[in-house]
Amino acid sequence: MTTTYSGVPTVADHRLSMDELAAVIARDIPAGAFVNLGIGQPTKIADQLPADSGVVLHTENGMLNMGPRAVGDAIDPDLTNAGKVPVTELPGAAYFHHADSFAMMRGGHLDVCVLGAYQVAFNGDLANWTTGGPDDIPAVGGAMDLAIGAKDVYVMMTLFTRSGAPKLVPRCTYPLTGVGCVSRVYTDHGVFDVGPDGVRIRETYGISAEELANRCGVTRPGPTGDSEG
Amino acid sequence: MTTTYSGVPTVADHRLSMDELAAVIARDIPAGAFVNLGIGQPTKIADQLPADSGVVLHTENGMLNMGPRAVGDAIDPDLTNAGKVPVTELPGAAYFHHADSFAMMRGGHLDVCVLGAYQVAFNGDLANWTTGGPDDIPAVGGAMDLAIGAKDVYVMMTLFTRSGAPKLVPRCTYPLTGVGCVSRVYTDHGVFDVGPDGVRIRETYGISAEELANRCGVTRPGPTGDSEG
Amino acid sequence: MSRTEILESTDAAVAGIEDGSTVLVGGFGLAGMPFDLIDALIRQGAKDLTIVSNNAGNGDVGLAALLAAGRVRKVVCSFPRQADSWVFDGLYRAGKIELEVVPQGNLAERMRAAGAGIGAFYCPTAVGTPLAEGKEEREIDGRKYLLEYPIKGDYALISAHVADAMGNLVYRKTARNFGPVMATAATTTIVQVDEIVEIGKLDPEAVVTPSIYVDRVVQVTARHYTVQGAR
Amino acid sequence: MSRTEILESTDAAVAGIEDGSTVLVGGFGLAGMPFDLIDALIRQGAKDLTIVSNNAGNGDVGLAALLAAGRVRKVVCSFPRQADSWVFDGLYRAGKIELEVVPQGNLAERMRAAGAGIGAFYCPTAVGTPLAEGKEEREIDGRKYLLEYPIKGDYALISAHVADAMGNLVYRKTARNFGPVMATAATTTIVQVDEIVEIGKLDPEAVVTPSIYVDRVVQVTARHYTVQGAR
Repeated sequence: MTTTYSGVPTVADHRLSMDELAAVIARDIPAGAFVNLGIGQPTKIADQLPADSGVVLHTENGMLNMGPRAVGDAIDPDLTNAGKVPVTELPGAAYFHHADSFAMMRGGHLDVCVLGAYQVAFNGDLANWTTGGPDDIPAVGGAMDLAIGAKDVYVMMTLFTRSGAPKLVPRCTYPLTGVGCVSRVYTDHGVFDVGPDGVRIRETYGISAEELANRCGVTRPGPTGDSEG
Repeated sequence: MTTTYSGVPTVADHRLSMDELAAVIARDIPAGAFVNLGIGQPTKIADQLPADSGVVLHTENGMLNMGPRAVGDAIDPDLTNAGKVPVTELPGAAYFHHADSFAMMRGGHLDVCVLGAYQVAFNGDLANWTTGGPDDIPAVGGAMDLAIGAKDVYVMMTLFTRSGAPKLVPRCTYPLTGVGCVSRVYTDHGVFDVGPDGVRIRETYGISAEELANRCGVTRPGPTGDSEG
Repeated sequence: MSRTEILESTDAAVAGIEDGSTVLVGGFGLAGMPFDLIDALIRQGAKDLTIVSNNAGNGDVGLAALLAAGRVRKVVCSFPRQADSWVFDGLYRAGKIELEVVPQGNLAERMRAAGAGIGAFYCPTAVGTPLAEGKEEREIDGRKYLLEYPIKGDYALISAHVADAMGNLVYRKTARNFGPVMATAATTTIVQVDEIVEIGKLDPEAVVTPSIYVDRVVQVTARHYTVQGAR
Repeated sequence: MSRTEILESTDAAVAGIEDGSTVLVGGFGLAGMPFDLIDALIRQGAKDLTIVSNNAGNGDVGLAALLAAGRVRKVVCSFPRQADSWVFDGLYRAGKIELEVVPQGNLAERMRAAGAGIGAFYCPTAVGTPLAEGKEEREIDGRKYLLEYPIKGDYALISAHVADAMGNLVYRKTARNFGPVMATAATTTIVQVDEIVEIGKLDPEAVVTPSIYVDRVVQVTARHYTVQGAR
């Protein structure tokens, strides 16, 4: 497995907040893309998209061109996102039923989805649905469908657990959501490409690429900037 | 295979025309049924349904509650039946696409469909899509889907070919459309139940049940009215 | 015979649901949940039910109330655990309810298959995960798939926005969710609607669930809940 | 990136279709057939095409004209033989065109599978018939099924009634037929419409094909044909 991190820019002098990270991801989503932002943290990305991006948001519960969160009188119990949060409708929206919504997803028509994760492996394996603990009630929702459905699956997460263990790992220890499905991992400390060719650090925040690589246990690069890890 | 034809009423003093036969079938379709009438002769049944039957017609090209044939200014090239004949729309109609239309059919939601046939076997096998001849261009359309889809599949046909050979046969010689799928055969000479229990003559037109049985090669009944055939 | 019945009460609408039935229950969280039919089902008393629904109840209303009443033997769903799923959580941790977790898209597609007469289908979701256990795997054109079987209901309880007197249905916004799929997958589909209109008042181009899938319809007064309770 | 292009001409709309492409062509007989796109494809010149369509052309217009121009290597369809299919009949009898006959529901469902990411599905249609030859058979719950694979197109040429400027589509009556399914099953979906309206003018509840499935749209002047010719 090859790891590349020479010449990687450190583009911020501090670890990014989740709002700042959302802005980074928003910057990387191509104009006009069809995008699913899952639930939780990634939904913040919607607020960071430029007004003229033309990005169309899909929500698994049957809608394209979902608008921002609804507030006040705009709250309609019949209109929510996948996290059951009241949202709004943009002009050009379309509603469809659940089988059609997941056909759209599974059929590879979404350009990007962004998911949270417990762990991502260097090869792109994703674990984000259950810790597998004895007291954990397993709940998968649409995570497995999204993981294998979108053309590009991005993960947005903090890089380390509260106890300091990296969540970008050589091999997931939590139960998998999907195999080799993630292509990019956005974290508070930096952005990584992952997949069959291994990990590549794209940019870092408040930390050097070398230190980041060390903390995640990715192998040091050789003189060419590449190494087998 | 059991054949029953004792005590069968001869309910007409003549062989029925196709219009008369359409009226017989219309009589047997339960009120409120969802019905597909295929193409050709069976479409005549629509004209014979009582106005208050509540029967809803399905056409495979994506419509429920199809109305009668369109004439004059009512002809709309965007509104045809399965035979590409311009038709009309009744109040309460619904349009849907082809995958949904055949899901409805294949899923067993139609109560009755009525098809034409080249041959029907005593066990309910159906042959109605190709003669298999060297110059025949095979064309199946929705026939195989309908044959296995509706709860009850009726056939409407003349009982004999122009050369006098019965089309209700011990075993189809033409290529099959479906296996054991037909439950009833309406013909100009009489009506037959067919299926795993064999042939039972229900009523005849201008001919005795015994003579009809003989002409179709179904075995004579024993003293009980049943026999192994 | 297949004509849709328009009923005067939710009690009449749920009459005859047998103990041990598999009941498909619409809704994604609270949106589209058939609250009034579920309340009627609680009064009706059928027990030992298998419930197929996206979630396993929210707060103390709807599906959560049915669970709390002890009528449900098993839940087949994609996402039982939510901030407000305390009823289910308690039953599950006490070992009083069985759970089958199905990825959300498979839940929808397996019910579609039931309605569409598909015997089984090869689906890429969940390959290589714990939810693949016991499923047949096959590689097709270089990609791995799992064989998934239909989920058929004895009954579906769903909520729609407007029905015409034939039983054609339209929905409202994301409350559509599982309703149209469940309507096709159940032997008997029971629908609560906000309004019943005359035949001919719905646009035939915009009907989402054709009447052929609808067995019983009852009009109710719209009630909406949020996670926090009635509003 | 995936944004729908609104094009000024049918020639621009069909630009880039390569020789040897598989092209899904909408329409059931003449209803819903994208006449103008097919005429443009004839001008464009792509040859050695595989055409997937319900029929194999009617009269001398549309698909029949494409066949007559000698651009089609193979037709995958359910019902080639019709009263007015003389162009196909002649080519077929002369051994100049290949034919694969697929039951109509399988044609639709196989394209749906391509669009929905289903690897294959077990279908009861055609069991025990000559069209079962070479197909894997399996018994599930006492019923026999055949394994059917997706049909994917490089391009889809379809006709819809109205598009909004994002590419959302609505259709008209039974001209809807294969359009919505083909739109999901092709890498590039090209649509001719009678009218393009502003974003926001289509009812989101009534959109049949969401814009995500639509790559190119061109407005044309409505032309209709009957079996007997232009009208």
